Amino acid sequence: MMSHIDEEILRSVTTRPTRAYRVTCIVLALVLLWSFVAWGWQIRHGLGVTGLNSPVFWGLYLVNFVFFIGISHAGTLISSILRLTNTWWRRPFTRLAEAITVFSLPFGATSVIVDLGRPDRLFNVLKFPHFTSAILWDVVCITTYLITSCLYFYLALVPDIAVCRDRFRDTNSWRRSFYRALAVGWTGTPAQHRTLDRLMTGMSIFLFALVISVHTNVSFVFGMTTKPGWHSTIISPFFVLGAIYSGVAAVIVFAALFRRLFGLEAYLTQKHFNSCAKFLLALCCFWFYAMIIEHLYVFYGREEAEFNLVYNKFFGDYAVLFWTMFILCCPLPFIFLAVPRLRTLRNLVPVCILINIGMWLERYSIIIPSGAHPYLSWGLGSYFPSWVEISITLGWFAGFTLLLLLFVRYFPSLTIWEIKEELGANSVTQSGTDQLVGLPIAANS
Amino acid sequence: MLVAEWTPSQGPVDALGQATGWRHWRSDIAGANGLVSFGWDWLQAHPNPTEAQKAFATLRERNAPMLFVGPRFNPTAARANEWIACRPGFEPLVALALAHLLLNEGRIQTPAGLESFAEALFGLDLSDAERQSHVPLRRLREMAQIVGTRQPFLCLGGRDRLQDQWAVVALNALLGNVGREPGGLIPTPETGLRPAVATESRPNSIHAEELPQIIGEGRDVEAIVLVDVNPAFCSPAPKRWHEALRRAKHVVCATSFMDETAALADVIIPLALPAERQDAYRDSASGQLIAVPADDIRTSRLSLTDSASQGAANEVRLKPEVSELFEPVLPPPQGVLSPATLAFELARRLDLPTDVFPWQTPADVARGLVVDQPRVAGLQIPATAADWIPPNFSDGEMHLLLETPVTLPRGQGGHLPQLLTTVAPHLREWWTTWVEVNPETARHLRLDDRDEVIVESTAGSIRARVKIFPGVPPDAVAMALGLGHRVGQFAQREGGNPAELIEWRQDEESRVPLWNLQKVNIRKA
Amino acid sequence: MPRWGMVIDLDKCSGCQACVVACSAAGNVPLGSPELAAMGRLIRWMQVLPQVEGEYPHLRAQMLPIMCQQCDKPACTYVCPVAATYKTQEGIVAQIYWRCIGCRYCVNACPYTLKWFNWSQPQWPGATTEATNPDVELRDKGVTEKCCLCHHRLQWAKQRARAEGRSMRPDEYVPACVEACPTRCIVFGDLDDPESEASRLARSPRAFHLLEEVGTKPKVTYLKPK
Amino acid sequence: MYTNSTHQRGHGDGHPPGNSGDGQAQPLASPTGTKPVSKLVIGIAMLCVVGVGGVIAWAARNGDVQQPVAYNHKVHLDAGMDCAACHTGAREGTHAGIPTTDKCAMCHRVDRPYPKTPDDLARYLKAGEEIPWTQLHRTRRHVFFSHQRHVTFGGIDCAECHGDVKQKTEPFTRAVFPARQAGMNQCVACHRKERVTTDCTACHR
Repeated sequence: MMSHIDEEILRSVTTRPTRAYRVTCIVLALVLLWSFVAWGWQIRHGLGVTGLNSPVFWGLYLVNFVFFIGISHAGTLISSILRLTNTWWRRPFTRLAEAITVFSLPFGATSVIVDLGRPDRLFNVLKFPHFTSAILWDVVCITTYLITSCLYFYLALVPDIAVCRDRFRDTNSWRRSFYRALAVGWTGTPAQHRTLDRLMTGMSIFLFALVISVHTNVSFVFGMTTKPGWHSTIISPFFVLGAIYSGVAAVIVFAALFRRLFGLEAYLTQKHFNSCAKFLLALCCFWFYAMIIEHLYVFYGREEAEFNLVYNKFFGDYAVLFWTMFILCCPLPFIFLAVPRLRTLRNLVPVCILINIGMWLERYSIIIPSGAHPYLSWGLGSYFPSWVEISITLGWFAGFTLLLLLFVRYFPSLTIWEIKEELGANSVTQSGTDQLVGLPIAANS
Repeated sequence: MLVAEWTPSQGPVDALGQATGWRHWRSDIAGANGLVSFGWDWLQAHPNPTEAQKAFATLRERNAPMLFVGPRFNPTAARANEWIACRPGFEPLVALALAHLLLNEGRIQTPAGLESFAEALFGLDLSDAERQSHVPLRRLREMAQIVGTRQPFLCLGGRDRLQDQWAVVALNALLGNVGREPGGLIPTPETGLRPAVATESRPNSIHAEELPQIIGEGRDVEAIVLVDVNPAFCSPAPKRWHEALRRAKHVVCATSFMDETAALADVIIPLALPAERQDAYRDSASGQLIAVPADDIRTSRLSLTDSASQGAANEVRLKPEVSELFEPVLPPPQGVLSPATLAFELARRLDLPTDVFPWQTPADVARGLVVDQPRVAGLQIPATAADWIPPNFSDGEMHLLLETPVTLPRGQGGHLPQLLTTVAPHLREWWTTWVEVNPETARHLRLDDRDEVIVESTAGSIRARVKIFPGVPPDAVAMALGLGHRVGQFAQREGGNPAELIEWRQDEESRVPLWNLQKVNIRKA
Repeated sequence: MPRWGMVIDLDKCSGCQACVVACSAAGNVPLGSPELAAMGRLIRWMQVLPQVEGEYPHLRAQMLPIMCQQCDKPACTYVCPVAATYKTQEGIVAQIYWRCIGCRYCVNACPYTLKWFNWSQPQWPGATTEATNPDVELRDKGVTEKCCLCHHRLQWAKQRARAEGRSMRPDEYVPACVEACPTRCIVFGDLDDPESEASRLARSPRAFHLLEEVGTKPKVTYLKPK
Repeated sequence: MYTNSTHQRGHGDGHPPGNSGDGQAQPLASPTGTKPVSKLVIGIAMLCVVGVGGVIAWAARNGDVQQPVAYNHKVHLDAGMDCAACHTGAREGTHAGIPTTDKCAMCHRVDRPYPKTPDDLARYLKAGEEIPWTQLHRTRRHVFFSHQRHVTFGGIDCAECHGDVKQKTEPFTRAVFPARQAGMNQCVACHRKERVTTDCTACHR
């Protein structure tokens, strides 16, 4: 029985990719390539080719930075925290979640480098570090985060690579030695499993702390300035929350995608999605709560600069942006997530996509309006991204998706050994985990 | 023999000159205890800007009130303690009304020699003046209250029509400012580029703006030497000059950058910055140089490259027949030659009578400077000064109020980017020609900030960008003189030259060109 | 150790902009162009900011000369990841253009928005470079720049004094804007010396700072118009 | 760029990693012949070689220069001349300066046997032209270096930065001109040692 699980899950790896898949990959690769051209153009002519100006000093690049780092958190969160709490429905999601983390982080990090006026002097950050600067903390945090999550990702991958290795044992394709090398001689002995478990648990704890700190740091980049709209205490928890929110949504989208692509219905069941959706619902409510708090304070504070900014967001130049963002992030998802009848997989995917668009817009409406409305300003105060910024943004998203697609082509998209666990000890864990996660799951939903 | 003077606002005949017989005089702003300007944007248009700003500071230290009467909220009005808005062109009427009030309320006694004028002044109907000038009588009384209680209270006025000048001179005379030191109108020595006045010694002196006419009348001019002036750009209907300069035998142009006039010259001598003109650094009280023009290689290079970039050689462009004539006096590649010496030298070589040249020659300096004695006792203010006739404006819907930015004196300085960004201190308007429109008018014409518009007058039409500014009256638009060059690496911009909107009119008495009587229409481009 | 600062008397400022031009020349501030101005990318370390209120014919205006406020607690220096901007012992908030990586964090942190960024390579056409001040670097594209209180003049003053074997007199160091101001409405000096004119004026009841509430403790003090 | 080039050579030695990568790829090659991957690795390795070579060539490009006149410092200094006699700015100026031809002409006369005038110099003296010396080193434009501060105020001997000029018989070349090697680290080290200001604005403009 177990071996046929391998077969089914490995289908994406073993079968020749469809034409559609190959075309998509090529298109994405071209978009990514084009964005590199755009970046080259920017390096040659300076940031003048962007729409940035004084006082809107930060634009799309920073938005992407926050967004990508944001969705990277879902991965770690689902796979580490839910692993710690041993939530049963996490299992089919963990692999994708970790993959999203690992593949979105590089794009988040590079967004900042793209934003630099002098990328050639990037290493000054290491040569002359200045420890009071939140950017430096970011560099430290994000690198740590990248390394750890890569390691974590790999560890969880080892047993499955072993499966692939065994699968390709008798072919003489390059894959054989490739998997052999990566499987580091995993044979699945209980001893090995114990070591793996111990390692994973240890790292989970560490990563849990890291997730919080990383996005808190990202928020510091804004919060540590005196700018109206940025300089607030709630910005950090709000960022973390938003990050997880958008991340989980992203996981659902890709999970559904691959479920469809590689016919994994048996393992990614409605039930799993349902529970995940409920989790998302909770996050949605938290997000709404933070949202209200943030603006309520400003309204009662009546601090001039802050108030003008918020007024501008609500009724001024940014009203359309802001309210679109708000609707996409809260009321709309809430309806589809809260009403059981609407909480179907067909609805879930578009909703999650909309949530991610909304969250991207949220980053935008945090960064740009504040930039345009400083305490004192003698500049333009308006901003529209140039073709360079837009191409690079598209390229980064394309690159991220491309990496994911390539990944599932060579590695199992679900954590086989965990699936087996689940199937093995399904009935036992369920009732147990329910309390842990605190999300009541209708037995027959 | 011709004596040509270039000062856009001043003519060979001026009221105070006639009243006192002084050739040269100045208003001692710094010495005054209070100041009222009738339409003269003295903070910007003063021949010696540095001196003006210094005077401003001293007045402020002394808490001396500064009043400004004029239609537009210009920098002077903005920095004044009181801005009395009035109808364009009616400032002199306000001056007369003020004089009337001062006498009426017995704040001042009529000095000797002004009786007839005072008599005539009482004929002035205040309510009529109020109606015409749009200045409420209440404001006038407040002014009188301020003016009457301080001594000396200096009155400044633009050098427009002679009768306009008379109004201000008369008021000054009533307040006993004529010849009063400090804080009055004081005769000054004849220095470098001070305007010449028709006198016994110089009977038939003319205003430089008349040259094109004279040349047009077939009178042949040996040489025109233009030092740091740009008439082909910065004079009413500048096109007149293009023809004139073509006709003259030799045109020598000492300029700080390749401007419109230089483009028509046979010889171009690069100068340093306009700020280094001799008179700009001359203390007008003593006539002594405060600072010798800096021979700053870097700045002169800056101006040179501009001309160079326009295809002219750094040194000169020469007609073959005059080349050997001028060769020896050419400045060293990076040196700066004093305009006076240069012009004088050229005159000698062309064996022209040297007193053709309005500016002092080295000889004059050696001789020392002559000051005429003030003739205050015999001060004569004719009764006619009291009956002021409103000016007749050209046709058009809106008054055109010209600003003379301190950074672009006489249309110069347009070649320095830093100056181009500081043209309108009260607007933060930059680089290209703009036209200030009252918000109300803009709403009515459906104009928005930075809209491209066409401003047209009887003389011509130019393009400009709209700047909505509450400081101009609804029935007027304001423009800055000195923008809209057609040549010059930095100066050349789209947007026209407001001088082209001014038709060539001259006050037959004072012979000054009338800059401020132009009306224009404005429409979306 | 002196603490350099200045006092600007708004009552005496005539808005003539001499300081702006002097600053541009002394600091090699990029010339700019109408295109850049339209894009909101014009760099002027020193500006005279007009504040016009009211409707015709009842208007009020004030000229506010603004440049880097030279804060004692600068918001910009804390956030720089490479310490390219920092406060010298004499209180000058300096910027080392060669080290700046162009992250624009300091520019965002400055509550006065008085730091400037070179979006594209500054243009010095023809021999205009020869008209630049040899004591100040010509910035490249992609770095932040700001008013550094003409610190090169301080260096020269010190060197001159040293060459003559004496200690520097405070009046030997004068930034370009102060030197150029014809109305003398900008007074420059050592704020720690209670006798200096600057510190005396800074104690006047008319004194105030921009955005006092932000707590950056600027060393540029303004005097309210009388 | 001399330091640079050595640095690059370091890379050159370090380029075998390209090959080792190749080595790693070996097992991939199956009996049926080289697999695309190994081809790829070989390709990359070759690219590395070419790249490193290019960089070295570029670094070596601005190596040494041929001065128009073979100036001999030793002779002049042994004759008891002082550095500042020719480099007039060394004590009072920002730049030490290079002497003009008429400085040479003060002693060297084409028509006199002593002091002996080498032909290359004689040519310029006859023509009355300046000697087109090639500048070996220019301080980076963001650095303000004043000879006066160091020589007069700091009392630093020329040799400290310019090496033992007394022994130089040929003109300096880029390779051996000591001041070229000085980087900010040396500056700061010395400033620390001598307890003089290390404030950035003191040297950076």
